[in-house]
Amino acid sequence: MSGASAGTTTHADAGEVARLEEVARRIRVHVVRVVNHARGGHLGGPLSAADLLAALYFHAMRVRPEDPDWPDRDRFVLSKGHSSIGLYAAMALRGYFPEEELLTFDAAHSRLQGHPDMTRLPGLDMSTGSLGMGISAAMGIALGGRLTGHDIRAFVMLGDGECQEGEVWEAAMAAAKYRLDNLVAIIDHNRLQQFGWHGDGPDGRLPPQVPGELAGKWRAFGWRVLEVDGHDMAAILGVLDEAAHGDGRPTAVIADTVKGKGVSFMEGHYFWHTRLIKPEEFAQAMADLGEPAPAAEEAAR
Amino acid sequence: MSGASAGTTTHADAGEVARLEEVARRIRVHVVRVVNHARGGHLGGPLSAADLLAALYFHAMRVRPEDPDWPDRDRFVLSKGHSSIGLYAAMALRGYFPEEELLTFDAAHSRLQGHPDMTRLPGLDMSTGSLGMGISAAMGIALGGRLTGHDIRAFVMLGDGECQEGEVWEAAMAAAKYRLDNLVAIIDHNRLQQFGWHGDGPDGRLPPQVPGELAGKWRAFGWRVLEVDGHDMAAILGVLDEAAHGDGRPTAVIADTVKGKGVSFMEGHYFWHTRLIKPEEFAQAMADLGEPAPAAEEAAR
Amino acid sequence: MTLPMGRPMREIFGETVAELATDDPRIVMLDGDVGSSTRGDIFEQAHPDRYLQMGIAEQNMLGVAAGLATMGLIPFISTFVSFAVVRPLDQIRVLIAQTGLNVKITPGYAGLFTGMTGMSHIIVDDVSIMRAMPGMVTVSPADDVEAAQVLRWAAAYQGPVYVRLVRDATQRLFDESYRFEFGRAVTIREGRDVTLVSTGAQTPRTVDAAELLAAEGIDAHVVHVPTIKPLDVAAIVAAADRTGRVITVEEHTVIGGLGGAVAETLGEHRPTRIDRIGLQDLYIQSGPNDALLDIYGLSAARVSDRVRELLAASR
Amino acid sequence: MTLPMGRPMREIFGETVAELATDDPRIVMLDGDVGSSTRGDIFEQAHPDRYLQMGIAEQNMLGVAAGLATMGLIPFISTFVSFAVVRPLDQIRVLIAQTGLNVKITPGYAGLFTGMTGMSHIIVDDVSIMRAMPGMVTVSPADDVEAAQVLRWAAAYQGPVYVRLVRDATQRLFDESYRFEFGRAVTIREGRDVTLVSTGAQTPRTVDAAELLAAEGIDAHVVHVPTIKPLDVAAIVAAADRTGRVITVEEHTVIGGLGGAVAETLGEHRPTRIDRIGLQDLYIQSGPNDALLDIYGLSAARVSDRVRELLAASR
Ligand SMILES: Cc1ncc(C[n+]2csc(CCOP(=O)(O)OP(=O)(O)O)c2C)c(N)n1
Ligand SMILES: Cc1ncc(C[n+]2csc(CCOP(=O)(O)OP(=O)(O)O)c2C)c(N)n1
Ligand SMILES: [Mg+2]
Ligand SMILES: [Mg+2]
Repeated sequence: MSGASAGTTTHADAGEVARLEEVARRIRVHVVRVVNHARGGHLGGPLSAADLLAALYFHAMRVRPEDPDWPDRDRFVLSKGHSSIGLYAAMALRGYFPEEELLTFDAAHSRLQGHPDMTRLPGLDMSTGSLGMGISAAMGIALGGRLTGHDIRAFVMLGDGECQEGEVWEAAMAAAKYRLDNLVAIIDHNRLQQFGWHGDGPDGRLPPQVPGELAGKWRAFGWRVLEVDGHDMAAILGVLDEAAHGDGRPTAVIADTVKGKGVSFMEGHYFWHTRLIKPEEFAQAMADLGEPAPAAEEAAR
Repeated sequence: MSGASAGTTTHADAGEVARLEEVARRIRVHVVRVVNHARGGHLGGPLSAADLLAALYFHAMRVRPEDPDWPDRDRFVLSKGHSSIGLYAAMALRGYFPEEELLTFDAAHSRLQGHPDMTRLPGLDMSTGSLGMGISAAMGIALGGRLTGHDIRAFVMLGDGECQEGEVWEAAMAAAKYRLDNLVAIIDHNRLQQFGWHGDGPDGRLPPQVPGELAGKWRAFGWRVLEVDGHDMAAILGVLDEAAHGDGRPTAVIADTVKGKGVSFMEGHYFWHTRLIKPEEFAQAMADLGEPAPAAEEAAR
Repeated sequence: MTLPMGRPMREIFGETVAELATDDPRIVMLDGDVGSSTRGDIFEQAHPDRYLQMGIAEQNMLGVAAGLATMGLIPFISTFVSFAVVRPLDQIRVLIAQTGLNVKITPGYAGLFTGMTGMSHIIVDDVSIMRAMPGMVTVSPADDVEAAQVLRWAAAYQGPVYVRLVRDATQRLFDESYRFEFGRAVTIREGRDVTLVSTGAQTPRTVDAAELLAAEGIDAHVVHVPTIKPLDVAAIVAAADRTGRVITVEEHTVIGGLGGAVAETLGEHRPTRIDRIGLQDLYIQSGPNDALLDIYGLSAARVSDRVRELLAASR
Repeated sequence: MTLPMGRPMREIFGETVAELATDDPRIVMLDGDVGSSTRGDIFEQAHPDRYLQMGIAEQNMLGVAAGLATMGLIPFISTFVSFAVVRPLDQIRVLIAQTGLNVKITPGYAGLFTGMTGMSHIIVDDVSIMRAMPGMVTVSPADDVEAAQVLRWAAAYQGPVYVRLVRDATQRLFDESYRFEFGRAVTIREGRDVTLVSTGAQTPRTVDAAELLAAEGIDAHVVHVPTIKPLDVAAIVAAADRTGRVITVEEHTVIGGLGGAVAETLGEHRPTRIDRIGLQDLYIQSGPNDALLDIYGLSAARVSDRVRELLAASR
């Protein structure tokens, strides 16, 4: 899959692309570091979503980190709430809160809960964690924006496994009825979920997938579908720019990604959905992500 | 829509078609009579489904009314449980219980509950009433049949409005994964639900529908789709015969129907989903259905 | 003396929320394809642009309500109790109760009166479910007069609330001078022999039962509890003290609902003998309203019989 | 003396159900894409053809289970409490509880130990919900030994059951000679000053709390209630009579769960002062297991403190 279809509308220059690639790399570094530090949390999903999160928070969304409740901001709902650490990293890098706070992730009394808790962290637009729900809330935001005369957009990120939840299709049905073209769903299509079906791939657990199946479902439900390589930053920016121009339908951006992207031994393995990192693995992950070798103390959490 | 696509495989002769048309007519008469007698219950949905129910119970399904628990019987789940009276009428006519018992519908202590209750009535394969669930149960039956080595088929009837429930798409996803070609979903596509969206039609409440939309959704979820005129008995028999031959996919039969079919003043009006019948209306309905004029006492329940 | 009939709470629902919306542009109604039953259609007539048909998709409906609330709107939910509480419970929990968003869960079809639908539609445990959910306010008005006031209060209250409304006409307990106060129980009748604690549309029948008992020389104290959560602890304790003997009466399972709330409260603050009249851990079949009240022991006559039996047994 | 650690109940789940399935071809397992967490994967290894992956679609999963049960199979459900009880509650109600079909709802991740997930995953009111549902048996084993026995009992029992299991290792209360009896409460410790009634993985911590109290001269009677519904009424009444003072302790909201069940029972059969230790109508944040027990007052030390306080206040 290439970003070619979107390439024509992108206005991102090479400098911006490089800048956002670096943001995505830093998101990934935070993800691995923080999950290792917390001895808990998810890895595969936040890593596959990192480029998309960078593009959203640093390019597509109109937000004011210094005024997180700005009424005219675009909203973001992480429907795949288990990738919270990826979102927190993007928000910290964007200036919502200090990067050091990331290390409080999962700790008692932290604003950075295991799954996103909007009552604790300003700038977090919705609480999630139970899959399938975020898209409904995002649809409410998009509809509410229209009803209250706010020219905002609602972005929501879903997992591909999450799209098995019926609620996703309830929302898809209703959003199409309301012609909510200010609603953009980004599907992190990394082809793995937590445990899933038997199939092929390295662990025999890459479930049988029919090419174009997911796109076909969204189209059948009346959505505009844009497909993109979810690790090609220029293409991502192009597709998000295209999504910004409503055509009367809600838009689904299907981003082909690799679960665990950026960390060699995690890529494509279902069991890195969530798992404890061993010290030598941590060192390898930092090397893969272009970081200096970690102190033994950090690696051996 | 015609049954042409199915016509080639139908083996029903003209005699059988006429016989089943008469069964369907008698189902409709029972529906109107019993609902009028009970002063409660649904009309539009059972009337639109009457031809399909007749074809299922008198042609497609292998059942033994005298041995309702026969392990090798085909199963039927009325996912649109509010059309219970249509199912009860079909079952009574097929010999599961005396037709007179139909008049106990909705009364306290009746085996014929407002919505189907399998714990009361032998031959009823599943309790329903909360929309969207019956298809999951039917999928379990189809899967269970395979696992236990029973060569049975599971038929399930859904409303088109019911297909808004996310659970329907959860079941659609999972049944396709399991390649359950012993599962047949029949969708009573009468284009109305209970209240619905604004649109056109006689009451301005026929919601905007995109032709082929429903078929497209089922196809996108990996199902074989057969379309049929749900009031053309020969075509229905043909399509059910075709559905009997599995091709590795579950089958969705999309039956185009008219809500309230057979009663002139009910056809196509959303408000006859459920409504009390006036005496003069009752007389008209009986006339429409080819029955003799009712006694004043019955009409004026 | 039997209390007279009032208007169906579902009509009060459609009318009152429509009126509220005339004054407050933030109010919207979300319907799960049953507006013609819940009388959401009255709101639709008045405010077509703010009547948001969500189709037969209740999980999404509650989630959309949460999203609308973040945009400053005040969504009221139009569906049946089963499809407002049980079907989308996870959505209520995560998106509404845990966030504290300003959504009004106001379904009709509470209790036995659901138009002869049977057990799939008759929810016997909604109060137990909603009362146990952290942060969820639960209100169960007695009649049409109180229902209107509760809905007005709910619109003004900031945060999620659950208001259970009845489909069909029920008896009228209050006159127009009555004022609902959130969190307060109301003494309906003073008495010395036994304290009857009741809620929702059962309260008028409980009051009628008290009159039947009075004719036999049993003087019942009757307390109506519109706000089941938070419970009016002081009033419950005081009412128990009046007679030293408590019986709860509710159109609901005897497990975990009003009876459970009163038992927990008295066990903690004033141990007292308490019996619970209500549905006995069973599902409800279809049948006409009066037949169901009689079969399941909630008519005034059957409640008074049961109270007499309980008092006789414990004497 | 602190009770030793046992094995995680989730491992017991995977192993025991796999073993049962070896002897009984009717047993199948349905997974909601979390078998690697619930240790359903142990079953999958042993019986790949009877491990039915249902994906992230819990409503359908419970409905499929009902259909499988009509074909004579015995489905066990593998997911978390939130996604086994709350998300598919309507399906459980209509297709399983109302039909009495033979489905075993056996999720892991009950209580606070959910791997630092936070409030979306920590269900505080599952017992209140399932106990109020007509016809639903609710069992909450104390440790790995009892969990294995409960699962064996559940497979043999005809009808729907809810068994709540814990993700991580918890303390071991019983030795291998213990025999779980459905519907029976178990006296763990004899005492004269106060009766502590506890359930699930909280019971071992409550027993430890009793030891701490004993060191201070408070002699607690401790009763473990594995079967919350149906409740062992006679045992609860007898235990209350022993001391005249009851405190329930549960890793669950104090509204409508074990505390509610005991309050209802004592109010009816033996009015007694009863306090309820547990979660105070709030949601639980993420954090390590021990930190959560401490913050929310359920460690042995905090339970013993609270018992002491309550006894002092009422003296
Ligand atoms: C309703 C619900 N069911 C189950 C889970 C447990 N769970 C968390 S993540 C996950 C897999 C998600 O897969 P996918 O959506 O593909 O996300 P990604 O691959 O991006 O991690 C599951 C089953 C949940 N959080 N919510
Ligand atoms: C989960 C659920 N939500 C709502 C209802 C109320 N209800 C009963 S019938 C109906 C409309 C059904 O429309 P459709 O499926 O098209 O059936 P038909 O037109 O054949 O009557 C609704 C909303 C219900 N029974 N279950
Ligand atoms: Mg995925
Ligand atoms: Mg229809």
